[in-house]
Amino acid sequence: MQTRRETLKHSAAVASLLAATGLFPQYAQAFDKAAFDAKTINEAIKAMGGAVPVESKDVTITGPDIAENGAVVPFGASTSLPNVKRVLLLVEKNPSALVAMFNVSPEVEVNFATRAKMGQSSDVYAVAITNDGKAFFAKKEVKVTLGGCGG
Amino acid sequence: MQSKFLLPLAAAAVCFLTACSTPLPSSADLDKLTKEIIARSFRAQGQAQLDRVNPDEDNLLCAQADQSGTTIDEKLAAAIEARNMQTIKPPADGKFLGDYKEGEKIAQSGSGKTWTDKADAANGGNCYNCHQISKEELSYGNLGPSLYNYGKMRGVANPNSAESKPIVEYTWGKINNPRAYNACSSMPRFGHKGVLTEMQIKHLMALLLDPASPVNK
Amino acid sequence: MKKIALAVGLVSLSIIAFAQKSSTDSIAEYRQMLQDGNPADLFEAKGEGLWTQKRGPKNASLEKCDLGKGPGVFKGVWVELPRFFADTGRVQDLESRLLTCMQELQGFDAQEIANTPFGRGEQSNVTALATWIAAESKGMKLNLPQAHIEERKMYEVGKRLFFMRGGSHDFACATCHAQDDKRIRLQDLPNITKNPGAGNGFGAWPAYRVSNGQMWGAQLRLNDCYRQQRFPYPIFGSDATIALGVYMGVNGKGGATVAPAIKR
Amino acid sequence: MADPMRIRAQAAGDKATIRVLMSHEMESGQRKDGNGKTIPAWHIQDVTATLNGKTVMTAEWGPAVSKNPFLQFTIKGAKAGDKVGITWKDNKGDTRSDEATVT
Repeated sequence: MQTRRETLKHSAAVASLLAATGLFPQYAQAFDKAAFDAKTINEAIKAMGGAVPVESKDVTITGPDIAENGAVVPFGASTSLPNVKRVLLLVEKNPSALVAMFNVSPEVEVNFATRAKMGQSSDVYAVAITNDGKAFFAKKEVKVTLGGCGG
Repeated sequence: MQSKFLLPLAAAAVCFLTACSTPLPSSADLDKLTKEIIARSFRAQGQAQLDRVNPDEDNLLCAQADQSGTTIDEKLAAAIEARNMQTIKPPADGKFLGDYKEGEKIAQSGSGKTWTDKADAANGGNCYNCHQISKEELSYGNLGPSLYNYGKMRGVANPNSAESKPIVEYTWGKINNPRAYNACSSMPRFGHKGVLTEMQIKHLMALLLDPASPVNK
Repeated sequence: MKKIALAVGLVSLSIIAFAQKSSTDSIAEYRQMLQDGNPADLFEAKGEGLWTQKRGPKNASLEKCDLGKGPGVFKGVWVELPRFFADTGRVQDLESRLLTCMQELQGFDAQEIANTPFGRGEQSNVTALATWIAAESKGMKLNLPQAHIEERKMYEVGKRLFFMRGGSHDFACATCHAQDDKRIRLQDLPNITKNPGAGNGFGAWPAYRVSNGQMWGAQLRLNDCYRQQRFPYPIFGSDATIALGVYMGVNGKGGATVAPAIKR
Repeated sequence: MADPMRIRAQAAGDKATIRVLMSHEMESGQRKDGNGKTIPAWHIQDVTATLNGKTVMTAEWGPAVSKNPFLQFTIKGAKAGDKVGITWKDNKGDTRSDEATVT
């Protein structure tokens, strides 16, 4: 019997192959709903196959100290740790903590940047999950301000 | 080569003989043209009706001064202040201060009176758009002066005391109708124009004057 | 790494010590981070495609559209708009001129597009076209013509509109945009009566608004200013909006344009 | 159909930086419409990057990624002339693939 994780891994590989061909838009998603529904940082990391995370200076999160608008907050997540299989970006106080997950391959650097929505000021986490399931994080506080005329 | 040079020259000549030599209409005619353009350029939407592009005398006079880059004539200013002073009424129940926590919410809100706002929804005060108020809010504007420590700086220990009365009454008047004190102030006439209710103004009074308000910490 | 440690140290200082200056610096840093990867690029690409695409009842492209420098010229036209057009007998801005071209060349109903809410149907195509055409003048200096009497009259009307106080709050454009070094909340307010404010302000739109993820042309920028001013609704491409464009653009003469910009 | 992506792929040394802008609403699922009804989440959930046809990175995104998403990453060993492909798929099954040449 396949474990859930193996099924996931398998279908992810198939899905990416099919997605790359662009011919099968109806193909069932590999998208990990449980992880993206998780309310807390630790639940989301667990759903993504990581243990309870420990803070590490080898993981870096970049982002602004203050965001002029919570709709677009730029972040970068990177690590110098070896054997990393995935990198997560999480916003603690969002309704669902997990923003994005990146699967690492030997062909890419473990350094990803994207932009996230933030409902309010919060700690933001970059988490690196290694092949053996250990999780390491860096966090940063980001203040979200009210801007413009406010109307 | 020659024709390339001739074209701009010809254009310049046309310009000299017609358009460029046409003098501008008089200032009064341009005022009239502006009125005509306003009349055909706006339409009523939601609660934003066309009377809003029909400024009252106070606004007309102040706009003229603003546009010419001068301060308004002293006599005109005095007249504007006098008639706006007439609009200020003390609170019906004699109580000037409400709840500073409610005041903070009103100060934060920038909504109300636009064509996308519901006419029956409570309006905000827009206060942080222009003023620093409590120290905790980092996102504040600087079109108006800082109001941090407003009551404390003016020695208001007890807003109900006789010695606090002048500053309490002035603050009440200023929020209700700032043009009573400064003819061409940029601040909205919150009471006079019905932007804020009497109760809302009381809450803002508390935010500024209540010794327990974060503003006075 | 040292830089990060320093930043963390600063953040951990108490809120009280969090000076206004550093908030402004942090906001500037935030804006800088967004510069690389402006979603306006998406609209620019769409606009470029729309220019050559055969569309509308006449199944024609816009390649013969005269935006002021002759049919088909799109480079450098935007820094000279609004300007007077002899064929319509009007001073027109980029967006109203695009409507003229869409009607004359492609057979669209300009009035119908003007009445369409922003971001819908052909309106969103007008915005994309304006984004691309503005981008084709990026970095050039504003140089609005004032030779024609109608252009000079529109400047004077624009000035009067700029200072006009009205609405429920007695606001004018000038309430926020006639002084140096002013802010609303944490947003800097350009002084549009002169440079550099006029060039920086007028020369930045169309811009991508991160707060709502929308691409805004100059018409929508003005429309929302008037909404916040508590004025009635300015009709799309109306003379009032164009007169204000002339006033701002002429005040900004010589200012280098950055449109399509990315804004809060 | 979804609008095209903007992909920039710039080589520097033995790697290439890829910057992608995607055209997508990324509706959060947290907002309400005028009648107070929740607007359902609508977002890109799978992203795949290829180098000359071979998958080099996959990602999963939730609705908290900003509207008109931006993505930046670096491919090792990519050089000028290589083809970088990006495909996204959203939770309604809509998909879009675009390609760019490394410069």
